[in-house]
Amino acid sequence: MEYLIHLAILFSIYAILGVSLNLVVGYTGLLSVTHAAFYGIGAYTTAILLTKTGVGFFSSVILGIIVAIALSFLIGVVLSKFKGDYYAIGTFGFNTIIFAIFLNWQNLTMGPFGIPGISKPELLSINFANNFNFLVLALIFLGLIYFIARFITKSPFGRVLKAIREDEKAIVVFGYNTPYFKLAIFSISAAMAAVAGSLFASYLTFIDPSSFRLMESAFILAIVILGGLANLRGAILGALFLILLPEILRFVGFPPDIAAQMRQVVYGVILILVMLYRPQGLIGEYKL
Amino acid sequence: MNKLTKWVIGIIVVIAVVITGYFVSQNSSKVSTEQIKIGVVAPMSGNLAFLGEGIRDAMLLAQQDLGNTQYTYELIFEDDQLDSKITASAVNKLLGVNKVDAIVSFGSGPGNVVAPIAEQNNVVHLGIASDPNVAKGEFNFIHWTPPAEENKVFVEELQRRGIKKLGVFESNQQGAAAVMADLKEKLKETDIEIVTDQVFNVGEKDFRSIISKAKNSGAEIYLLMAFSPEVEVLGKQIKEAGINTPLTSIEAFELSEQVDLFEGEWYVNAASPTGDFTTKFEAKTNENPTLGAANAYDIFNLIVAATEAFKGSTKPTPNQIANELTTIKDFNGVLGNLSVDEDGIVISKAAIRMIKDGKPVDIDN
Amino acid sequence: MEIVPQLILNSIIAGSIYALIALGFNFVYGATKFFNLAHGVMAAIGGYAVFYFAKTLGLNLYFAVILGVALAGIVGYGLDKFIYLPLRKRKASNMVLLVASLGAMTALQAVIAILFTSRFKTISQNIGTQKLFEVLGGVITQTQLIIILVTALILAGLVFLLYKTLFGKAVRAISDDEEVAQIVGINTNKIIGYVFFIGSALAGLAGILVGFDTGIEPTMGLGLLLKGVIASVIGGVGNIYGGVLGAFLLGFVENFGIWKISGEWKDAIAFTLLIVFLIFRPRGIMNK
Amino acid sequence: MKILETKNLMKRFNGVRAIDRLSIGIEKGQITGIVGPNGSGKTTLINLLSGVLEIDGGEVIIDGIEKFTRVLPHQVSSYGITRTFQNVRLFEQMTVLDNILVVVTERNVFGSIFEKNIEHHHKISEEVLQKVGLWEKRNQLAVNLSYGQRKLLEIARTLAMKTEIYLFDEPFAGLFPEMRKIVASIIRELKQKNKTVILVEHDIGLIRELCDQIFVMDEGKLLAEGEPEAVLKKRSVIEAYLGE
Repeated sequence: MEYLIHLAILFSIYAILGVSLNLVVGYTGLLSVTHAAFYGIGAYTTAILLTKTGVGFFSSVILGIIVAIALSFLIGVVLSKFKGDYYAIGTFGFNTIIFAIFLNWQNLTMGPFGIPGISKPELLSINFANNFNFLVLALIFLGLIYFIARFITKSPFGRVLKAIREDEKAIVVFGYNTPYFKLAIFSISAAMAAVAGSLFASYLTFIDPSSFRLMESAFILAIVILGGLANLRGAILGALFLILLPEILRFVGFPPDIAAQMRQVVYGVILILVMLYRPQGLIGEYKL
Repeated sequence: MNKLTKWVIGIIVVIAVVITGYFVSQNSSKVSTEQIKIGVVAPMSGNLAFLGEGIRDAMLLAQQDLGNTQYTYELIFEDDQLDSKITASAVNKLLGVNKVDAIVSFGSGPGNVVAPIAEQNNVVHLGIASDPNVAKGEFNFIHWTPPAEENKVFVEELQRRGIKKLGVFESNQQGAAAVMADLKEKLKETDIEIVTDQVFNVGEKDFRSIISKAKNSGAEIYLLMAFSPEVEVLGKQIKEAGINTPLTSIEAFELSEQVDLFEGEWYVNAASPTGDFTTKFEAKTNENPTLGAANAYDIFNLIVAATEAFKGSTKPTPNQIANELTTIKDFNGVLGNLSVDEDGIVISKAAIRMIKDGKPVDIDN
Repeated sequence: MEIVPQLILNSIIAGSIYALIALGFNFVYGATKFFNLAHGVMAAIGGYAVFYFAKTLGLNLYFAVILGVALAGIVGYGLDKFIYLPLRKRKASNMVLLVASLGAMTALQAVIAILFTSRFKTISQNIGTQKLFEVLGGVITQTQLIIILVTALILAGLVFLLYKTLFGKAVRAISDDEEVAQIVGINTNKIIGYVFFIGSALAGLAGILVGFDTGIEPTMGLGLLLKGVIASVIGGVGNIYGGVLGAFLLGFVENFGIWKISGEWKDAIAFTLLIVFLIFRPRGIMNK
Repeated sequence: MKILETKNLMKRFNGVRAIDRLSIGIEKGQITGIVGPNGSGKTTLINLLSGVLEIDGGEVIIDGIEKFTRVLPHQVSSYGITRTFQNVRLFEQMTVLDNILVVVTERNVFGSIFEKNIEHHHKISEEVLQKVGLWEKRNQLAVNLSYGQRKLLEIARTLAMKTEIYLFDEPFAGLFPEMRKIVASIIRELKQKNKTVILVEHDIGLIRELCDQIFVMDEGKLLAEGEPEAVLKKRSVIEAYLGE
């Protein structure tokens, strides 16, 4: 049971990341591959505050959100100038730069050592070291973020985002200053990713830069694309599928010495098959 | 999105969850009384897969060499790609499904992830890692020659050879950074000065420019603080830059595949692993031992030793094994004689060695 | 400061390796307009093919290199035939092709690791005892000299192919506008298949030469590809000369950058340069 | 009173003068036709007036006071201008209703997240969709509509914005007769509401039937202007049409 609870916690953290990235990739049509950087910002803000200062978990989450919004604002302003594929490559760049900062700004982030000993959240004497309680907390956060995302996508703001995805030049003529909208959704999704980072740091009690690489952003992107673009439930389904799949494959009896590599082959082939036969993802609405 | 696809997707989700549940329940074996299960978490895929494979082969080798023991020892390997979230999943799977009695992890990062989980679940955890923080807690141990030990021997050797100017190439990877931090402290008390300190990323293959930076630093010897494959590429490019200043390292030369690159160079090694471990490992895998392979072999035997100490009808509880581990002194391991100190660090002596016509050899100075 | 000549030499060596990748990448991007992440793995395929033919089977080195380059080309051609072509037929967007190429990269890398283990291997027989040459105050090995010459040769070859042959005219037509090329009667899918063959073969050759210079490992592709993409974007995507120019600029900025700052910031420097170009000159140096 | 005037309007595409010192005046509350052979700059003019293209020279004056030489595309609708496109540009993978709602809501981020008068927006949308007969298809995706329906949806989108000036770029192209009647009646209705319509059209019959004023353009220059009957008789206009 302990194992399933652990998987459920990982699932809810990556569902938050999937839902938040879906707002940018699925609804606004911007291929951002830097989500793991904001995921890392949230994790490191919480880790540094919880280990070095007396700040509590929940206030560290809020501070993480603020730092993520500030940074995403700067990056968003620069990114809004890039068009099409260049947007994606620009995000490759920002993810690499932020990862280099995590790795080399030793006196802040302790560099390659990572930060151990991150305490668990404290709230009216609930023992969050017990994974089940932590799972409930994670699911509450997921529910909250899902509700906010749903509110946004159902609002006129969400409609404008979809219009930007469909035909940005046209919606501009009808009076929408689209860079503001793209910047707003970019920052909102960054803030949500920071929350996921804070949860991850406090759950694992140890983080190091290797969890926030470029390939992690590609993994979150795969969740959104596999699950379904412009469909929040799709992002959740994608997270469920991509967290469970490697675990199920642990039980599939590949011969031991090539078991791990075979899983990578299966993972790659699944990505290709989904793109070939179901490009809008499992329950996606928008064809990529 | 018609009704049909919604139903189809719903069914797929249910099936996926059911499969996981089925696999989990079907495999979670009952706790057996005379079988000790050792779960090993190591990188088996990704670019450091060869290290995980070395750990696995070393432990399988140790299992083979096991004489007759009261309990049987089963090994279960799980891949974690040195990625924290997968390490956590692998450990929870080993605990929840396989009900392992002991966990072995590789690397300081994964070690720090496993330690709190092992402590919470009262399961013995031995990390092949240099970060002492991994050994915090009653159930956690690490088996890596502590940086202080290695640096003590290294500084003595520098002073013996009258070297005043040291050049350093260091990878910003956990193990290397831990050793360097400690070395810089030690050198403060000596008159040895680090004249150039070049840092590079793991996976770097083009060191030419940082070599040019260090070239005229006047260093009498260069310390290559990195592991394979970076250390071989670095050594090759230093020679290609026309530099023939002596090179040294801490442990890296022993594990290198192109040992003749470092012909005639002395270096510090964890301990002088007994000759036959290397030959046995090469016989089994026709590859030379990788980083941490000797440590893994020792760890398997340490667990066996701690468990066999209990002659009771049922196997000892993890607490008993943990306490027994702390009492181990002068255990004759592959990495020389090992003893476990009170905060769970397996101390093994460090030794100066040299590469002589392609073979690591002891220098008895 | 006699370090500068060596730095210039290092920059030229690094520049020519990036140029090799950028040439192949630009050639394919020019015709297909999508970022093929699997392009990097072709380098690993080339390297490992030579390792297998030369070291394991002991064939003559030059013959092994030709086989390696051909094999990389065939795999590239196969990828296009079975994955990208069906997707292009269905008018799939660049994002779909990008994710499919991510899947292909992950799967191919794992297959190589299964066949050859993921250990770092060298192809060259004479390790460390290469002939050294004194050039303008710096030191360069025989392999590195060959790399620079091969880069120049391939550039000339591609320019000849593109501007002097019928096939080249067809490729340029497709680069301008694929629909128009079809209307004019060019069998674009066949031509693009050949473009993939040549582009992947070039990547294979790059992998082989890097293998001789330092060594090969299954995951060598992604690192090389990212630098190749940066070089192409800086120089002007789809422009053959641009790719080479961008590669050398990247080589110089990186090497002189780490001279001034320090080694571990190399990737961050490369991507900062990219982002500066994306802001001020997204079309790259060469493109009008 | 001229609601919209251009003075020496200039637009160059790498050397070629698409719009060449064009000065025209559009009367408020009238239907003005823009006619001319293909490539005479009609669509370019519409793109300049709606901010899709930047103005290279000259200026545009709204209501005799507002002057804009370099306007940002998203500010154009604040001058009370809306338009349709020569080849229909709808938000394909959004529903018909959403295609209308999206142009009706507040223009700033905060306003659009916390929308206040939702019923009002829905009422307008229903009203315009009823007018073009697409209300039953409101939940269908725009991409699945027929060609004619897509044209009507685009026109409905402009009506929903309730602006002053409407730029229609060949709204009748490819429509069946009964759809042409609907569009013609919509344009007449706009005129009754004293709205200004600028109509780019080829069909001379429609021009005669609908327009109060027409401007004939050729190679970016103004060839002739005035009542449709008088202008269409002029030799120069006929020659331009038949091509020398």
